[in-house]
Amino acid sequence: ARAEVLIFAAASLKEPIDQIAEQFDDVVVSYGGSGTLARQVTLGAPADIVLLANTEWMDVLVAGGHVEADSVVNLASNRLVLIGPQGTIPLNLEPDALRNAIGNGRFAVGLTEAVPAGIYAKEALQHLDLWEAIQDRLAEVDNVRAALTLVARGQTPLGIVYRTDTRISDDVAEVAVFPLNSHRPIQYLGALTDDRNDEARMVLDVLTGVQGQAIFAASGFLPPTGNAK
Amino acid sequence: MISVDVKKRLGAFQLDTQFEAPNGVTAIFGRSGSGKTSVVNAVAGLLRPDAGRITIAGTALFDQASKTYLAPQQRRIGYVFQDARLFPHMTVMRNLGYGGTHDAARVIEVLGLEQLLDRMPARLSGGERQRVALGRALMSDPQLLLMDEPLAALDAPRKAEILPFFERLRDEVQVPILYVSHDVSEVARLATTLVIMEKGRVTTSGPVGTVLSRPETVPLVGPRAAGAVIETKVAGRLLDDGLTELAFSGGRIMLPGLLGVLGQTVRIRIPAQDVILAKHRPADLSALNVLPVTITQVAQGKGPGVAVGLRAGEDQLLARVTRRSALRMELAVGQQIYAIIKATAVGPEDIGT
Amino acid sequence: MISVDVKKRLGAFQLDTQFEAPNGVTAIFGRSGSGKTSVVNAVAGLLRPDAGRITIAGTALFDQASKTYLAPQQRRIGYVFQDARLFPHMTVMRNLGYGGTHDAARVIEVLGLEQLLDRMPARLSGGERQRVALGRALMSDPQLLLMDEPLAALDAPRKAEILPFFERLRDEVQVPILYVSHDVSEVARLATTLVIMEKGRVTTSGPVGTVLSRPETVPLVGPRAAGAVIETKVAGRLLDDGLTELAFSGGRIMLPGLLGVLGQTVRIRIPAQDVILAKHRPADLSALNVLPVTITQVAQGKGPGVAVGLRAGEDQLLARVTRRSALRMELAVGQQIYAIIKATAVGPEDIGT
Amino acid sequence: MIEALGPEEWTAILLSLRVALVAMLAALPLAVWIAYVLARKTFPGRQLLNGVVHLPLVLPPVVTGYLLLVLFGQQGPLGGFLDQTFGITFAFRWTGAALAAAVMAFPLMVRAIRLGFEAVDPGLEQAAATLGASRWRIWRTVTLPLVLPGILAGTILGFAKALGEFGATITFVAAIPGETQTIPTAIYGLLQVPGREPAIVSLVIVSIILAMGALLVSEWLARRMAQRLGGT
Amino acid sequence: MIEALGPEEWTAILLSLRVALVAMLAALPLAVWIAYVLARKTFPGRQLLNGVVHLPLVLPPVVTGYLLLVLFGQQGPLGGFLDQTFGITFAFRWTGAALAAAVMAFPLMVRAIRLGFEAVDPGLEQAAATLGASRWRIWRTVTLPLVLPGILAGTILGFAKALGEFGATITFVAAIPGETQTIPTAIYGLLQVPGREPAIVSLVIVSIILAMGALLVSEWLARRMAQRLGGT
Ligand SMILES: Nc1ncnc2c1ncn2[C@@H]1O[C@H](COP(=O)(O)OP(=O)(O)OP(=O)(O)O)[C@@H](O)[C@H]1O
Ligand SMILES: Nc1ncnc2c1ncn2[C@@H]1O[C@H](COP(=O)(O)OP(=O)(O)OP(=O)(O)O)[C@@H](O)[C@H]1O
Ligand code: MOO
Ligand SMILES: [Mg+2]
Ligand SMILES: [Mg+2]
Repeated sequence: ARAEVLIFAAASLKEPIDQIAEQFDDVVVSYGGSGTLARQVTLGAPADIVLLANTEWMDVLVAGGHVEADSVVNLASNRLVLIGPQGTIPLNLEPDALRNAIGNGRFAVGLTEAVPAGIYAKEALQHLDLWEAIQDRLAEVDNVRAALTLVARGQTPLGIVYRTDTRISDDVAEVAVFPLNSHRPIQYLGALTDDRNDEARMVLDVLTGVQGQAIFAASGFLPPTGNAK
Repeated sequence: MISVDVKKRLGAFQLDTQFEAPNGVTAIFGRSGSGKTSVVNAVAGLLRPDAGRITIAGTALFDQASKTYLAPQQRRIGYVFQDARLFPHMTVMRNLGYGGTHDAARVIEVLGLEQLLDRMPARLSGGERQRVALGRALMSDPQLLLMDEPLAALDAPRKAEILPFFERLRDEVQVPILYVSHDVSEVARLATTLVIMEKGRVTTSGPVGTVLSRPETVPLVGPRAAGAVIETKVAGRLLDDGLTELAFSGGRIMLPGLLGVLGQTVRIRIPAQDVILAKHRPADLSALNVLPVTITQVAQGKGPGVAVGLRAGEDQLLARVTRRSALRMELAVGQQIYAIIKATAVGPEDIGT
Repeated sequence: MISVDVKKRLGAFQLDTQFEAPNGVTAIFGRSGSGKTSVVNAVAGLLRPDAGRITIAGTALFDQASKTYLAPQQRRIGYVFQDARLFPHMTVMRNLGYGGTHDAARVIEVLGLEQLLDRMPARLSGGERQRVALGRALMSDPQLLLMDEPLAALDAPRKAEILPFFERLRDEVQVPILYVSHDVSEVARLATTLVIMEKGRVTTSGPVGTVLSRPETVPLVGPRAAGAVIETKVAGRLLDDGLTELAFSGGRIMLPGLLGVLGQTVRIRIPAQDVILAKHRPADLSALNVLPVTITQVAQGKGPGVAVGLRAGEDQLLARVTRRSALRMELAVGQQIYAIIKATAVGPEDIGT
Repeated sequence: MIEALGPEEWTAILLSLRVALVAMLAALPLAVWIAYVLARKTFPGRQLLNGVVHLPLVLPPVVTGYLLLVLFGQQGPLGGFLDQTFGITFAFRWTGAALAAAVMAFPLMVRAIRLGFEAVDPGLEQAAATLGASRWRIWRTVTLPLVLPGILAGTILGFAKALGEFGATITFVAAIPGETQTIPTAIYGLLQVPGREPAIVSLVIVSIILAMGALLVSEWLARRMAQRLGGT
Repeated sequence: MIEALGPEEWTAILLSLRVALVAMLAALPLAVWIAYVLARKTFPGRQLLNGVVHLPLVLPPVVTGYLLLVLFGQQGPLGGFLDQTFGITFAFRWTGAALAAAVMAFPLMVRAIRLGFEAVDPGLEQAAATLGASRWRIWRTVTLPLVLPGILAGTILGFAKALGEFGATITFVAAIPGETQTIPTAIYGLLQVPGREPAIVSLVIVSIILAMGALLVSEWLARRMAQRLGGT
């Protein structure tokens, strides 16, 4: 049964988007990695709405005419946080402090060249001059959830994830928050693949509207920062 | 009429065999490793010769010159393999019917397969397996039957039961048969033609009577195997004694058992070793058959035996005596003497119809 | 001394076999499906009986009562299977040496395996395969040898070559042998004890000479198979004639071939059908052997034959004549008559040493 | 355990079953044929075919999924053709999930079935040929039945793989609930949300039960076949 | 094509090879043993063992990776034990990548090898037993050589799978260049960013070449074995 509105959404948005979709009878959401979703859309995926955690891929979709440039909206933002297993004491974001905390262990992040959370993490670490100190101690994984798991299972003493991710596991604690200016703003962007699809436009409007924003906030997301292009 | 001419290199072994097989049973006889199975495989289409030509009744199954090579299934050949090759996943019944159900009831009865029909091949004894393989080939109604030592795994009574069926097959259905065997009694009884192979080549071939009653054959087939094969007619039946009197050009022979009806043709093999020679007609002997014969040949073998060719009427007989006897009796070509053949020495497996 | 008592249900077939096998060769004889292979498998440890007991020299290999059940490898048994079972991934040489290299050179020589040593089993003919299997079992130096129709796939000359080796084995190595065979010549020549099986049960057993020269045995083994087995001693060798003179309690017998040295014991089988009876000593016959004998039994069979038990000295002979001859000659127990045995009728496969 | 599963998870379970079954049924004839060809025939390009069959095993599943998308997507050469000619669409449909599962399972099926073919005694096929059976009849009545254990093994391997396939599926057809969201993709989604561990565990257990059930059935069938052949 | 590959990609290629080879070598004895046990023995728990062996096939790779993490991670019961007793660490080490590859390849190897065992004629083992060979010698000299084609097939399947394994590997040992970043992880990373297609294509081609090479070697070995047995 093909739904009226099919949303392709970044997996990290699952919690709030599921809640919003529940309010419609005929909205169906397919979650995946932002890169995967974007490629699928370029190859003709029947999505009506695309929600990505990555501005770069949205640029590609816009440039290729796969989404309506005018419809691109900024949905929410997030904070990058440093986490450790439950009980880890808060840390200063300084090389020595990090190195000590890591010890012989490793530092869990998303793929720093590929996964949005990893790309932001690399920017922040470089900005804070921490990159040199831990570059050789990284354990890069294919999505933020995996980084969270590594920390939660005590495999790595530290890791970088979105603040929203820390809600998933009781076994991790936030030990530091990266300053907003240490990395490009974290933007979750939405767009329509077809301007004339009114129902899809309505759904997207709900996401940016009061009700949608409240749900994002309840899941730990921050209001959108900066402007969608 | 089957004509075989095959050349094939198999490792160090060179097969280079030519022979003609008229209708009836052609036995291929030869020691282990002489190439019998290879020849039969070539005829079946399972071994592609390097060169040569194989025809049945003028139709080429294989001809290197004209690049003819029929697939096995196009040859209508029934093959009883040395190693049964029953389909392990089918019951005996389904195995039997695989190639057809020609004459099914009779085949099942004669081969004694009734009790086995629902069995799986893994639960058969060695001999049972071979009987089923035989039945399967027969029921496919072949134009040529190949048998690679089909009876080797059977016991004597079972053999004796099956052989008459082969004979009927040979005589009634007119299916030519290529028959590989180690057993001269079998060969003599069934075969019309005998092909003797050695190291991939044919050393002797011809009508079985001629080949086996030639003194030169003795070393080829072994002393026990040599013997004459003669055609006789049933001339009388002594019901009380359970004997049959057979007439042939050289006189009459009395054999135990009631063999066929009056006037019927019966083929018997008289093993050379079972013929005793006497200069004078002896009396009061348990041997019933005393035939006047003329010596045609006295061939000295390498061993202690002397093969003596005999003419009885127009038929050839063969006797094998010790050199000492030959000398003592001063046997010489042209002599008129008596051949004594014990009635019971011609065993039932030497008598064919 | 092997003692076998096995009960085993196999589908609809019930094996219930008891016999004792003294040292030497015990032949198991019986038609296809009578349970021979099953018995042999039970002795080898490949078929676990439902009940019974199997011992070699007093040691139990299997004993239901005491829950003894030795694994095949603990039994030191050499088994020549009906279907060779060579290891397909090993050369003939490696197959041979698998169970040991006992007497390797001699085994290879006697079985004529020199040319085959580097071959893979897939490239052997049927007979070659069986010879290798035989060699492999022999080289494992077994305390008991099981042979399931080991010679069925061999041609007569090859058989004749191998049989003496078995005899030597029997006499020198003192390895008891259980020997399954369809071939009475083989049985008579090799076996000391004969066990005849029918439908899973033993119908007759005993020393081979006794069993085979009993007129009652004729219907069990078939008329051609019956015959006396007697022990003789080499009394002289006529080198010029290539004959050997053998002495036994009933006189002297001259046989072709040079059989052993002076004084050696030689066992011969005299097939019942090859004995001719005469009331008077005949003259001028090619048959070299004429023995005075006394009739001990005249047994009328179902067919046209009459089995005549004879005493020659202290040995038993058996003759088979037609009823007609028996009547005509008025044969009766106690009569003194002559037995004529053709020298060449006792074929080489009937002579053991 | 069952309570933890919502309607969306149940839908995913049923879909997974359907996808795995359809994938097996559709792939089996081709797998048997390719296995036969690889086991018995020599022809130029044999090694190439062998390589292509193994590709889905060698490549990361995501790449396979991506290649499927390129080939069978609406714009893809095969996808467009099939859509226009037969009206079959794969991209982002459950049929595509079945295609992905079949492709990923294919090397496993082919290898197991091929081993089966290699174990059949050619002597039996020769015997059938001398009995006049056509190639096709020999194949159907002698070869195939004797290969059944291999086919069974291949099918069960393929079925298990089809149940577990994730990377190629999510790349090729995404994870659309009710259409392409299978058990593995559902688990992936649940991993992103707090507090859904019970549902994840339940889905994992359901996967295991399905696979174990299939395994038990296949073992039972294999034992029956062996008994028929072995005669005990 | 080669220009598209940076030093990091080359490192990944060499690592992938090492991981796949080590995984095969280490898993083979166990796979052979388990296959033997499953093919020949009956014991309580046989079906359970069979099920456990198939698990990595049924479960989404991420779940398998997670379970490996739980079991073999530094705090895991097995991980801690192995670390303390033998000094073997898996977490974030190439050895862990090999472990993940081995586990994922295991069901494929076991199945192929098991089919091999099932094709061996027990009559040959009986013959060896009557020749006095111990169980172990029979196993080594008769059974095992006859199972070699199955072992070869299992190994090549496993090797291919090990080359392609992604999900379980990255979840268990992440992607550390030079230590655990294999070809599939590298490809995954490249796929997530626009415009890296040339490097992806190059890596895919290298994967294919490696697997094809292994396939060709295995086919050649198999043919040699068949020739020895078949006598042609
Ligand atoms: N593929 C092969 N490669 C090499 N040599 C072979 C091959 N097949 C058969 N031979 C050899 O060819 C010869 C003839 O074999 P064949 O099976 O035809 O003999 P045979 O007369 O049937 O023997 P038997 O009576 O023992 O069955 C043998 O010496 C055998 O070793
Ligand atoms: N597993 C089994 N299930 C049922 N019946 C069986 C089984 N194995 C053997 N039989 C039957 O038991 C009987 C004895 O078989 P066995 O193989 O011992 O006979 P044999 O005397 O060796 O015959 P042959 O001379 O033909 O080799 C046969 O009738 C056979 O069909
Ligand atoms: O091979 Mo995977 O890692 O099943 O998607
Ligand atoms: Mg042969
Ligand atoms: Mg038997």
